[in-house]
Amino acid sequence: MSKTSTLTPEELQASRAYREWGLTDDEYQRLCDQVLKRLPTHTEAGLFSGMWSEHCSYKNSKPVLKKFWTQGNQVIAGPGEGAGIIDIGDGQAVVFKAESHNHPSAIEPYEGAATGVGGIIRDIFSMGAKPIAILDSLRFGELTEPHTKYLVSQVVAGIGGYGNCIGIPTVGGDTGFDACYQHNPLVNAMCVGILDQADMQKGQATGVGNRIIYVGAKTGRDGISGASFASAEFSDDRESQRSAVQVGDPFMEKLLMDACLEVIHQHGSALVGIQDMGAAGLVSASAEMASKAGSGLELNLDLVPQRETGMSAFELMLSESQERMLLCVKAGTEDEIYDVFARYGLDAVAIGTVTTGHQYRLWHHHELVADVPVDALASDAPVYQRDSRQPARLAEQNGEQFRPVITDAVATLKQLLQQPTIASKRALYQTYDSQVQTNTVVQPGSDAAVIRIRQTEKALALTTDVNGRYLYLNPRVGGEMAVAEAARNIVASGAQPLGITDCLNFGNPEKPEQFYELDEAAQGISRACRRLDTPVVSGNVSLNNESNGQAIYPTPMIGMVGLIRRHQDITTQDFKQPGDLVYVLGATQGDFNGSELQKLLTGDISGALFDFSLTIEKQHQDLLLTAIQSGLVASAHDVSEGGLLTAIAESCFGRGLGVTLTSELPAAHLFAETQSRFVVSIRPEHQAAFETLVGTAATYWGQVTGDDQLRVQAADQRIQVSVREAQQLWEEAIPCLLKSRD
Amino acid sequence: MYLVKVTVTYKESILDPKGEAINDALQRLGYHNVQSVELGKYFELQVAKSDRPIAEQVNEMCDRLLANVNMETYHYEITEMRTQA
Amino acid sequence: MYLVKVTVTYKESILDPKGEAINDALQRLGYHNVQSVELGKYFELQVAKSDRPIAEQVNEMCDRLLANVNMETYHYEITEMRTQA
Amino acid sequence: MKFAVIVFPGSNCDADMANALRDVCHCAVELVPATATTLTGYDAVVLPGGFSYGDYLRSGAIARFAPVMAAVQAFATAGKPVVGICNGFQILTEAGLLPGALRANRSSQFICQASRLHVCNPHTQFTTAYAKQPDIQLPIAHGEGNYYCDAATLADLREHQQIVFEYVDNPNGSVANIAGIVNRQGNVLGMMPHPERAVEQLLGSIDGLGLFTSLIENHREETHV
Ligand SMILES: Nc1ncnc2c1ncn2[C@@H]1O[C@H](COP(=O)(O)OP(=O)(O)O)[C@@H](O)[C@H]1O
Ligand SMILES: [Mg+2]
Repeated sequence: MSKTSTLTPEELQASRAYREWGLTDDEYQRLCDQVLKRLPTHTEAGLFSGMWSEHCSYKNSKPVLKKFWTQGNQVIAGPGEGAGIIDIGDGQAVVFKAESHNHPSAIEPYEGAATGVGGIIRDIFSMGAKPIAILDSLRFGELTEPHTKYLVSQVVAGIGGYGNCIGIPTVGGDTGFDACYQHNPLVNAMCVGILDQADMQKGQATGVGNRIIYVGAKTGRDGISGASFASAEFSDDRESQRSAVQVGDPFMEKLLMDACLEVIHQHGSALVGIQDMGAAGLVSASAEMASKAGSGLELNLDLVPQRETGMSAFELMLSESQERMLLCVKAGTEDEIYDVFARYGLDAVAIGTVTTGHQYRLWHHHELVADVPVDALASDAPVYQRDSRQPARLAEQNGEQFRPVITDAVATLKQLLQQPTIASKRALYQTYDSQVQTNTVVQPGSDAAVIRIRQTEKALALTTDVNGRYLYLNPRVGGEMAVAEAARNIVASGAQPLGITDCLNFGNPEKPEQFYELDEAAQGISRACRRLDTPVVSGNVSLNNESNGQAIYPTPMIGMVGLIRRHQDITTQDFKQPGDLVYVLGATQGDFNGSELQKLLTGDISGALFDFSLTIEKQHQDLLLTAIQSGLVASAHDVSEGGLLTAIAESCFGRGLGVTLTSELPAAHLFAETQSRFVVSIRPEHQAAFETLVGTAATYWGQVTGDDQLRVQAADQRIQVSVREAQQLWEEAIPCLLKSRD
Repeated sequence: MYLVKVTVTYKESILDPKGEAINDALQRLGYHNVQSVELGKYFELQVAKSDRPIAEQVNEMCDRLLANVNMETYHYEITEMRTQA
Repeated sequence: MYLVKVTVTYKESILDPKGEAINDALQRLGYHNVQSVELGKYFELQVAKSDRPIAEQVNEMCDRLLANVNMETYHYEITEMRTQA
Repeated sequence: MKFAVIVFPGSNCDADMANALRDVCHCAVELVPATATTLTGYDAVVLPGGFSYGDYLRSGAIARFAPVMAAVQAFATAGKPVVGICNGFQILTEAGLLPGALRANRSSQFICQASRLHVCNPHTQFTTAYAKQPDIQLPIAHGEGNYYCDAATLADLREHQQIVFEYVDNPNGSVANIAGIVNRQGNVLGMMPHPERAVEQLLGSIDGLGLFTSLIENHREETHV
């Protein structure tokens, strides 16, 4: 057994080893002067380095997150809890949250993605909810790069590997490709659960004498913060043999999930609180549980189940080993709880006790290694108001829109359909079990996934969206558009938008230009959320997505949930039968900056983002939802990347139907990315009712046909293409790129 | 032509849930003298001679693709095969 | 104590899709002299001495659990380990 | 008719199967843990899909040694119906209750999609309802569904009409497009596609119902003779 060396408080102060754990000199000083009023021990400084990290404390993003719209009658629990909770009637609630695992996935894409999924699932069932769906939002570099191909296949395999095994369907997501993500892939996972409100859990440790029980996987040296891991202070001589990479164990998590839900449902009188161990592991979970309850806490680290020998208190407390939970149970009920976990073959051990007062005390090898005020850990982290400066590229924008010249619209359409960001993602989502639990009404491939709620007529619509290019050109308006696009997908599926979660993927907030993007985007998101009545109920921040000083596009992924009142309202994007009438809801302008077409034709995006009106957005969404709820709509599809012609083609693909349409727009405008638009088809008998309802907001374009041709007579040219051929190009683009050898 | 046998295993301190599950199963089958099980990958490659030293190439292939050096270590064994007509 | 290293691979007549996928990836990375790749499993077991001959036990564990003899073959190597104090 | 759905640690289609049998087919169903040692009182046993013991070695390899498997073996030997779906099929082959083995898919990836099937033997107790409509569509969702057997076994399967379901567009590389087989006696069925996912129109298909109605109908006739 190797002996782990521990620094004395004075040695720590002199060597400034805390820097390697992520604590700045100022933060260390604050800890000494204001929080403890003495020098911290090695272990104590370690605890604070974890708890004061951005991931746990949001010290850089808190001022930004405060701006979010979080209100609404439907909200039961907003940001601050493990996951957001929204009322869906009948005593039920939907619980959801998203989480990023960008950095781990860049290093080890399979396990990084897998453990990202595992982590977000624990957030959901720790609230007492049964997880019913997973979504994944992914961004990679250009798919022509060999390394991107490797990352895509490994990340997708990791997500599927975890979700498929644990038995939660992965039902949707979004996938985009741009050079800025080459070294910083984004891997965001969202989990959605259903809860009977009576079973709602709070991660609290109340009641002096109550016991803290550790359950699940043993603790190893996994994921101890990269920087701290490299430091020699607490390591033995076999450093190079070690690694901080976490490996997921979905089988363990399945048992853990089932056992925890059984405790919640059947031993509710014994259970006081339950919390997952995520970032900053045991210290974060236990300190938060105590701090929320205003309690003190004492843990004996010798009792923590350990996978490795010779672990220090620092390592035990900060390990991010996966598949672990912390419970607080009433004194005397331990055996009842142990019995449940034993049936699932899981470790469950009482490692501590709720105490009087507000101190957080850790014992290790019969020594008191930490004795700090619990609130200092959980709530007294520093908060930084970072400087903000508009990036030069935004200040220099002129108002001109890119003017594409389209001589052969069919050729352009075919090229666009093969752009990886637009092309079918079937090759990816087909490797996810999207049907397990047998509630998936709409599988991946339509605008939003739809999951029915058993024993009711209700269903949930789920989506993730964001277009980083728009934010790059205008972070505030791009932020508004991200929320609006998500809502458009929800509404097109027949659902009333309920609320959002987010992952704020940005660059280094200490750079004023990067902070500006974050701050602006948050304001845009907030404004759209307020206008569309979709409060932010949970989320996650991932900063420092940069390499070689180059940040990713600002990419705040929006995960949205909507409620469908009755099964008959469920709507998909596919045209349904020949003879149906096709309408375009929303006007089209020459909006090309940041569009897929601009990137295709110029190789990049540039210029000022086009205009956007939340008022019009809301109007159009309300109109469409009313039309759907009135039974007037056969299909609805929102218009996004690639514009109208792409959307129309996608609506043809589902059932291999054609269309014959006439438009007053010039062909180029058929690729414009003006917001707030839908392609809608209706049965002919609903024409009068539909036109009366939508008025001038929608224009009639033509009819669905039974043949294989997509025909559009535009103002300046005739467009005709075989649906089958177009579909083949669209479906084979990503598999071809993944397989190609150059 | 070379026959290259590569084994890839997790570095120490990395969780090996599969190895543990297999060990558990062996215990249930009564093999109580099994103390630990690690599960790794095994590759058998046939590689034609080229200008490059074979060991150098194998090392590179392991580093780039066959193993993830952030979490795995590898060992290999190269034998020259008699070429068939 | 014994250190037992077991490799399990598909029988020769059986197609190994994962091996082919890795071969494809190696080709994409430019290793055109790689002729074939087979992917198998590698087990490293530590087994304490018992009354039974170790080879007999390893054979049995492979037949029953570690390999599916309908489609896989196995090889193993047993070395005695010096026990630490 | 009373069904036992076996729950192995890591099974994840057990509830789906129970829902299909109970809510849609109105049968009695009990979830039976893998630690059970007897299956008396049940008329049929189902081994559901999922990832038993994580499928961390080969799918089904560890589950086959679960305590309940001795009872499943006895149940099958007694001639009573045993159905293995997906992971259940893998377990049945590992246990030797069905011939052959299931390898990684040809694409070496997990595949979740609708797959068209041909019911090649509508005379088993599991498939009589398909006699008039032998072309059906059922979801598949597996990473190791690529059926393998040697030539002699294949000849044997053919000779005794043991091949029950065939893929129309072989999605995973299975020998002879095999999607499901029965044992020689015809009372043990294993199949990769998921009939329990195709019993409600709302979810897209009811082609899986035939399997359950066949079993229920044939059981009723047998007990009434
Ligand atoms: N990574 C992914 N995982 C699961 N489903 C995905 C993924 N990427 C895309 N999809 C699915 O593919 C379909 C098209 O995606 P997308 O182009 O983002 O649609 P939209 O533009 O309507 O939001 C959707 O059903 C979406 O859920
Ligand atoms: Mg859409």
